[in-house]
Amino acid sequence: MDLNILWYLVPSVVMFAAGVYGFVTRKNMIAMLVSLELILNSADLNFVIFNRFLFPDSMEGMVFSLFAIAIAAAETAVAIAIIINIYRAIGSTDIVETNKMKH
Amino acid sequence: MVGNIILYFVVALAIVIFSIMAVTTKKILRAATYLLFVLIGVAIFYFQLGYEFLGAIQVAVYAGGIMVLFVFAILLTHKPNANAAPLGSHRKIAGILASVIGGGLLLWALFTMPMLETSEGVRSLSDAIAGGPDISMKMIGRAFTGTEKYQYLLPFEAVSVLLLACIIGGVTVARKR
Amino acid sequence: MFGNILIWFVIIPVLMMAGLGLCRNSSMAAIRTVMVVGSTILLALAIWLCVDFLALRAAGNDAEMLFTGSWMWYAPLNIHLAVGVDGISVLMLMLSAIIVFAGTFASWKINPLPKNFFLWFALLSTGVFGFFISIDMFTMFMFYEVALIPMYLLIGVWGTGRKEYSAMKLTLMLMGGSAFLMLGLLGIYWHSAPEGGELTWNILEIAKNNAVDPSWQNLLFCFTFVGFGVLGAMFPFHTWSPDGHACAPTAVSMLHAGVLMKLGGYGCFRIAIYLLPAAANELAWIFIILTGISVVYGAFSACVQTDLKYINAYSSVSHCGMVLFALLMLNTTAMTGAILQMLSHGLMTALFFALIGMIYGRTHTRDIRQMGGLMQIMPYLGVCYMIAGFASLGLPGLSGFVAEMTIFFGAWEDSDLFHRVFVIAATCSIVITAVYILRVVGKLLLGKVQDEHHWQLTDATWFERLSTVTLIACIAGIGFFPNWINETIQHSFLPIVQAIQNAI
Amino acid sequence: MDYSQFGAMLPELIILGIFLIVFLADTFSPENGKKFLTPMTTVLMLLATVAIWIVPSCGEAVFGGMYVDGPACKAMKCVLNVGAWICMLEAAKWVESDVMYYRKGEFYELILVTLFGMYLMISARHFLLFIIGLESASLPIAALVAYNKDKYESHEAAIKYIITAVFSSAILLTGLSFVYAFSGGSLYFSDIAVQITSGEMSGLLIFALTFVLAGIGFKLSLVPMHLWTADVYQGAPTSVTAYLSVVSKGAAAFAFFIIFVQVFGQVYSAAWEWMLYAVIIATITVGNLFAMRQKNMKRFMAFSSVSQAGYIMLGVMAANQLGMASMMFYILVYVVSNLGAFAVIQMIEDRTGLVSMDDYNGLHKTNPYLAVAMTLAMFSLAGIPPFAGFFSKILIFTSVTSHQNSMALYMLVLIALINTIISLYYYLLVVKAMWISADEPKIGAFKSGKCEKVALTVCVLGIVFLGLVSYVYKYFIDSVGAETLLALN
Amino acid sequence: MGVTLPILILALPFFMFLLLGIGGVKMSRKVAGILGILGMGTTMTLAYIVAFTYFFSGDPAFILDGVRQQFQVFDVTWLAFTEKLVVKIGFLLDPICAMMLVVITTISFMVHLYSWGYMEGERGFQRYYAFLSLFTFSMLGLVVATNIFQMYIFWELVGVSSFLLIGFFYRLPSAVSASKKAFIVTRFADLGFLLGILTLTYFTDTFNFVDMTSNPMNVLAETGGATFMGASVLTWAMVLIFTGGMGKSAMLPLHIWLPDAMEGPTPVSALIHAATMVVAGVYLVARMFPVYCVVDASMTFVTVVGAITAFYAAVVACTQIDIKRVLAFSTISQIAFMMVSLGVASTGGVGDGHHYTGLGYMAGMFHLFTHAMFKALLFLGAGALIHAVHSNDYTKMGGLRKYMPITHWTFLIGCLAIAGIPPFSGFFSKDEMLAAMFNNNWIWGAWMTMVAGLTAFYMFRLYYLIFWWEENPDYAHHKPHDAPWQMSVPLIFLAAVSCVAGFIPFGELVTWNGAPYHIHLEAPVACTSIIVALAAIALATKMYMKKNDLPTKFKNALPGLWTAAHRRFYWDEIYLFITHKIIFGCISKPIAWFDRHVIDATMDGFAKVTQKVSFAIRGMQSGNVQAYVLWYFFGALALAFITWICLL
Repeated sequence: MDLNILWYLVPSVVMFAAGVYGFVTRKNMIAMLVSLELILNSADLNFVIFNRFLFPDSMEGMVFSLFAIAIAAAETAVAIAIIINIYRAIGSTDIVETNKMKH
Repeated sequence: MVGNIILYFVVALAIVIFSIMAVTTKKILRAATYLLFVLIGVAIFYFQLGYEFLGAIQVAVYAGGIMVLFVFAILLTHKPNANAAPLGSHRKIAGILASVIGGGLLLWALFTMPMLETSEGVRSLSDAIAGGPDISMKMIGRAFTGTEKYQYLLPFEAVSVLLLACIIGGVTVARKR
Repeated sequence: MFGNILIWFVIIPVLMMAGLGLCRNSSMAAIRTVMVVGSTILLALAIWLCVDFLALRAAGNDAEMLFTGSWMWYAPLNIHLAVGVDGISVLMLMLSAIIVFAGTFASWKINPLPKNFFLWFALLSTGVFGFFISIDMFTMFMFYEVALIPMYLLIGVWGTGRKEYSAMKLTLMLMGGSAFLMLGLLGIYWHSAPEGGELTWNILEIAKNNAVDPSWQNLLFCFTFVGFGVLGAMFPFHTWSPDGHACAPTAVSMLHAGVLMKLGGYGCFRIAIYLLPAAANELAWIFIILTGISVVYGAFSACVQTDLKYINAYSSVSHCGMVLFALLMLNTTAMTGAILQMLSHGLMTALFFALIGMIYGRTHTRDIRQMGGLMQIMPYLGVCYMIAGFASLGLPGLSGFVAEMTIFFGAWEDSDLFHRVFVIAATCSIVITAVYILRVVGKLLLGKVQDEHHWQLTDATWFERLSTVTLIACIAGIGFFPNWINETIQHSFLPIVQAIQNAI
Repeated sequence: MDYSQFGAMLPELIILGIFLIVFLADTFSPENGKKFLTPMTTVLMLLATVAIWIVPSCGEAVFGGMYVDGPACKAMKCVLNVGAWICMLEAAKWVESDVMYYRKGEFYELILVTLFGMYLMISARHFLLFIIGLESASLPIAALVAYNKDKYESHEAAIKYIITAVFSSAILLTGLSFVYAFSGGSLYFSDIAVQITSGEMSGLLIFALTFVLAGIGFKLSLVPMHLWTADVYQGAPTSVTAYLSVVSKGAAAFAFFIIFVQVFGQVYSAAWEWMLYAVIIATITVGNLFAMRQKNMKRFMAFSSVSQAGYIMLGVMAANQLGMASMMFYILVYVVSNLGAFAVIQMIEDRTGLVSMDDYNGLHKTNPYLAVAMTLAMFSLAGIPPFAGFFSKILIFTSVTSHQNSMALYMLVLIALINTIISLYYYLLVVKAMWISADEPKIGAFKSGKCEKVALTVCVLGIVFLGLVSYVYKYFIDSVGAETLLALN
Repeated sequence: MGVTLPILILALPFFMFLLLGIGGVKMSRKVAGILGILGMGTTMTLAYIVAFTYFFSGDPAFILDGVRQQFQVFDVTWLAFTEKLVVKIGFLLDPICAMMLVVITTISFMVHLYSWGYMEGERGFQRYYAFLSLFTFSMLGLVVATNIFQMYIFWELVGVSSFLLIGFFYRLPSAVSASKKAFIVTRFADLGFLLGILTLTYFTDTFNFVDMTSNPMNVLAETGGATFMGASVLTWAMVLIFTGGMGKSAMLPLHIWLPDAMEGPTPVSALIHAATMVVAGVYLVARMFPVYCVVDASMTFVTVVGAITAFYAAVVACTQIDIKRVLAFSTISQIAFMMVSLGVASTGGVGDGHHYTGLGYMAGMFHLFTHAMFKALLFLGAGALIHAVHSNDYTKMGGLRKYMPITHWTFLIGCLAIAGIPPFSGFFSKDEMLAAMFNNNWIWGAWMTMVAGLTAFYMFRLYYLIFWWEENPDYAHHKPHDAPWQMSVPLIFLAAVSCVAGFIPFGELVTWNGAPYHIHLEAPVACTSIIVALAAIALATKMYMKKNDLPTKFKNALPGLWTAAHRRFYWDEIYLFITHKIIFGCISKPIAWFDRHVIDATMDGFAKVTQKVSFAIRGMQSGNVQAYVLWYFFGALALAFITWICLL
């Protein structure tokens, strides 16, 4: 028994699934962002896993992950700025508060 | 070898458990903390897979940078032990369905992926690490400053513009006037 | 390009629009001047074209289309601005010019926004003229749609009654038809070069190569025929017609019933039948059933209507059904009759609607139960109405008779029972037509004056007289001397009938 | 280390240059001396458009094949640049308003950065560069959406936008990670195109494509990834909405085409053809069905743009040179038509704060020119000749039907065509409100500003002449010709 | 003969129509009247010249070896349906045409003249003359037709002229409805005519009469023995064509319009509904006679229809109160007489040398001629009466012989002529007809003799009720007097003609094949008919000469029959039922309803369903961004699923 690609993919998928669950069920916007990080990490991990197991002689996946981390940081920053902004405006970071526009 | 396996199980278990806890806990600060554990777990995986630089970045940027951002945000917008309760059961069921179906399908897809038919696809971690060169900082440095194929100067510059834009955007949004 | 006479049929309305654009909104005189000058030039141009065309034909020029010209437009798709006319197009242009001319006078006192009204009116004419001069499917379709859309505003803004509903319904249904049509045209284009030649939108070239893959013809035929059939008020896609006509202002009803509905019939043979002859032979029966129903159904429906415009709208359904019906007989005589019927129906319906507009403008009602004995009050309009009525019910000496007879004799050439049954049904419509026309005439014009207030009404003014006299002269002209038109049309149908024959 | 390769990125450099000029000028000019910003930026943008158009592209892949700026890319960028320019013109009045006064520099900067991101999306031939472009094009927009600080809707719109955007980028990254598994170790488009062939289909590839489609489809507001659209369009400042609806969408469409046709073209019929059928039909239909009920003009335009996205996608369905060129043409026409409509909406909203369709009743009495412009825009969007929208629609249908033996594609076009009837219905509702409704007009007569006039004039000219002048389409066809072949080989 | 005169004969009335129709508004009545009369007079003169030239010039074009020829003066193309089926407008001169020219122009002229007096003071006097000219033009065009389609064209035109003239008093609702009825019923009949033409010419490939009638066996051959529902196609065609004739000539069951048509001015009734237009059906059968001859069944049909109609109309005429209606039914009956005469003429086949072949034809034409004269006379007389007492009912008359001597005497002559009393013209023609019938089959002879008796009875009933019986007390207030000269002159002229027309050697002039036919009185037939007629007159004298209660008793003895006859055997009610209840009620209304509530509702339904769906799916846009994400995610999964399904 040795560790192969599937071993690593399973936690990644679990992170993805948990992230999706959290993203759609958490009321708090920041909690949603937390869930989002799980999904992003799952994707990053996938890149790395595939890089290592399938294409070990190149490092495209790893580089991609690196950039993805930077992008994730940027996303988070902007999102948090907006959340803070909303908090200032309506005094809440509850996602259900923001459903005035519909239909 | 065995150490690797044991490490894998520990980390994988931690990732799974803390992922789930991060999205189910009622306290938002806790959720952030669990997320931190997951991120560290992932970083350990990176180390295990032989991407030390990436692991380090993961710890530095994520665990160091993003988590701090989260904590600040949480503290700015909540009392520390504010409630982060999920929604009513409808949404919960929908969420569970989404995650289970989505995760299940993805697992199915991954377990049936065609690469598993090839010898490369099923090689072990040690073979895989042995199959590729050691990723040295020099290689990474060259890759980030080169303009040839498999070199990433352009994305590197581009992402700087992105970050600058996000700074401007974030500032514009967040500042009062 | 500008040396081609046909192009000017499009340029002049565009210039009219430009001229109107320069007019001030309040300056009725300027607006009228532009319209009258423009429409007169168009009429003169049409007459000139007609004379020139006949002269060329007489000189032995037997080309399928004359005055052809072709200018590359969208080169990658081989789209040309291709123009050319055969006898039928010439007559259609003539018809359009006449009705535009008459329509201008019929809307002499249009209110409100006269400038905008005439702008859209001119755009509508652009589309109509452009359609008839085109021999490129793309430009043809473009002009077709150009002609359709101004209807919405013309009815919506200047109409009466449930105008918003009717305008919307009319526009949407016609656009629905053109949706099918467009797909049909695209299909024809992409199948126009089966052996790897150059794809073309040019009708003549497609027809010459007899190109369209037979396995696709049936589908495309259905698309194109239904597409044009909607505009031709084919059962069961005719319901836009009564509402639309009822609510439209006078000139728009005239132009719409008079010319626009002809676009449907024209397209049916020029594209659906000509380019897809095998399918036409094979599928004609389906549409014969539908159009046969149209003919009788429209006539019966007209019998019990009480609104003048509804009567004429249903009558149009019947008559236009006859056009399509005749086209589907796929022989020269009947198809010639169809064109004659188009001309005849165009003129006489335009006359009808003009008169109804004039009557409505005076009495402010179109309900025949509220009117009566108008012949005593406005004899001129009454007589014109009767003439229109007689033309509609096929009185010899007026155009309707010529058209219907040609259709019947042509349709009778197919001797199987199916055709016979439907032809007999169609001929029955002439009796029903008489019933509803006389019903209207009896209630509206004859008998006692229903409403005492009507005694104060006046007879037609000079511009109304000009408008009606033009139309009546044409109706009688065709009725008296049909043969030159008939020969012109028959000659134009030769290649089309040849294509049909070859495809059997 | 051939840094001269940056010279090949002329359009990006130009935009970055403008960005820098604006940035510096904004930062170092005194607070009350920023009047020159708007004229400067708009003039620079116009010059940039001309420059991008005139200067020939090198057409070669640089950075090891990571970046290409061929004629087609150049044409696309021109289209986007024109769109952005018109957006800026339309925004000029709003930017000068009190709320905006201290933030107008940032407004232009953010717009320029997103434009830069879109250029990268189009020119990227490597997924990394592409994703960076995508994020540059979408994240700053979130900030722009949140610009109207004193309006609650703006906040709500911003959070909805950013939440959906980050989720979709996460999904896109996941999808790309799966693509990577198939890529043979390289994320260069040309390498992937060779690796992914129709030989064998697997669940993972399907997921990869689905997630990539979903990720990009979010920017295009394809159904079911479209739900943010209406709320965001409604809540965002109108200029931003306009920008989102045309430029952002246009860039995404181009990127979509490049990725799906040039990268995954080999598995067209095997993997994503049916997916796209479903998406296109759903997009057109759902967009239409929602649009027909809307009363808020911006929301209305949002759903209309959802539906339009479906038509744009038909170009991808065609998946050939015609499709690409038709799509480009469609987007250009869509740019002028939609921006024409938004110009009117924005002007009215600026002056009166009214955005409901009912408020437009009788507009022709007080503002006839605006009513005419709006009518033309609506006709063009509905595809009525002789306006440009007709040509763009028919050309895109032509491109789809070029697969002349595919009955399925013909039926797809039929569905699209039938949907045009619904769309005609709701576009006519606007026309009806302006021209037919007998109500007393709520909107008083007002004068429009210079920039707005220019914008509206450009849009109207575009609406009227783009279709009639076949040169534009020919230009697109020619520019696509070479590149499509290049990439697919 | 040049073409000038024939063309003028047609063109002049048409020109008068245009002149009076368009310019009439600007003319005074007098000018219009004089113009009309002058125009008609000229036309009459021209027609006389043409007819006399034809009959008596001896030109070989007209008569060759003693056989009168058919001569196409001109024949110009009007409309070419196909290469062979070409509609031409021409002028065919042959015996019946020449005779009709004389009849039409004479009566028309008389009516023009008469109307000057009769219509004086009516509104639309100019219009009236215009319509008369139009009618004359149409009728002339009909009789000179060289081909069946030309005939059809003018057939329609006379129909519309008739419509216009019946509805001349268009302010009266009854006139309007009568004119509508006339037009629609004849139009319906014309549908048959049209179908007949279609069927016939489909085989013959020509419209031309001469082509068809000169070789009728060819026509039969060209149909190739095609049959439809048991009868040969040619039979169908000829019966359908005859349908047109039934409509115009008011044969059962298409007769109902004619009595109502009496709403028109009386001179119009004289011209159109007595003398000329209504005999168009007879003329049509005569025109196509050789072709009818080759299909016995169609001839039998003509005979049967004629016989039934003759009897029916005669019976109804006995019970009518309105004097014009009596005359109308009398007209129907007399035309039916001609039909029967034509119908029996052929039996025995063509060319087998049967003696009587052709007699019926000649007699029918002869009767057409004489009938035109005396029936016009009677109508004009009736007009004079109406003019005098301002009523159509004989109940308002009685004892008028003292007040209106000219009318009385001329009317009496007319009655005697129609009753078949020698030496008045009716006797001669009727005698020939009866002879033809007896020779064909004694049943027809007996039957028609009985009808002749009825004719004599009701005519004298009318005569006595008007001129004898009992004076109307109203005369005290309003003394009736004879008509002015414009009206009297035509009466006297026509009376004179009725007296002498019988002596015209008609057989020398008009026969079916142009060869002269020598008339000789059939003594037994003549005696029988005279006896029957005299007996009927005697009975009428007994019942109606002096006021007595015999009529009432008679009426009470047979109440059902009398009422039924008085109500014209309920034909009008049947028609009303068919038109209003069935066509309007059961077809038109449901169709109109169907159109609005099914077809249109379906179209609206599409819109409504779209609206409904639009409303129903609005929950998708719930406003909650997490729901959006869920849609997003499930949508992506669904897309993957769709692809997977499609790839399976």
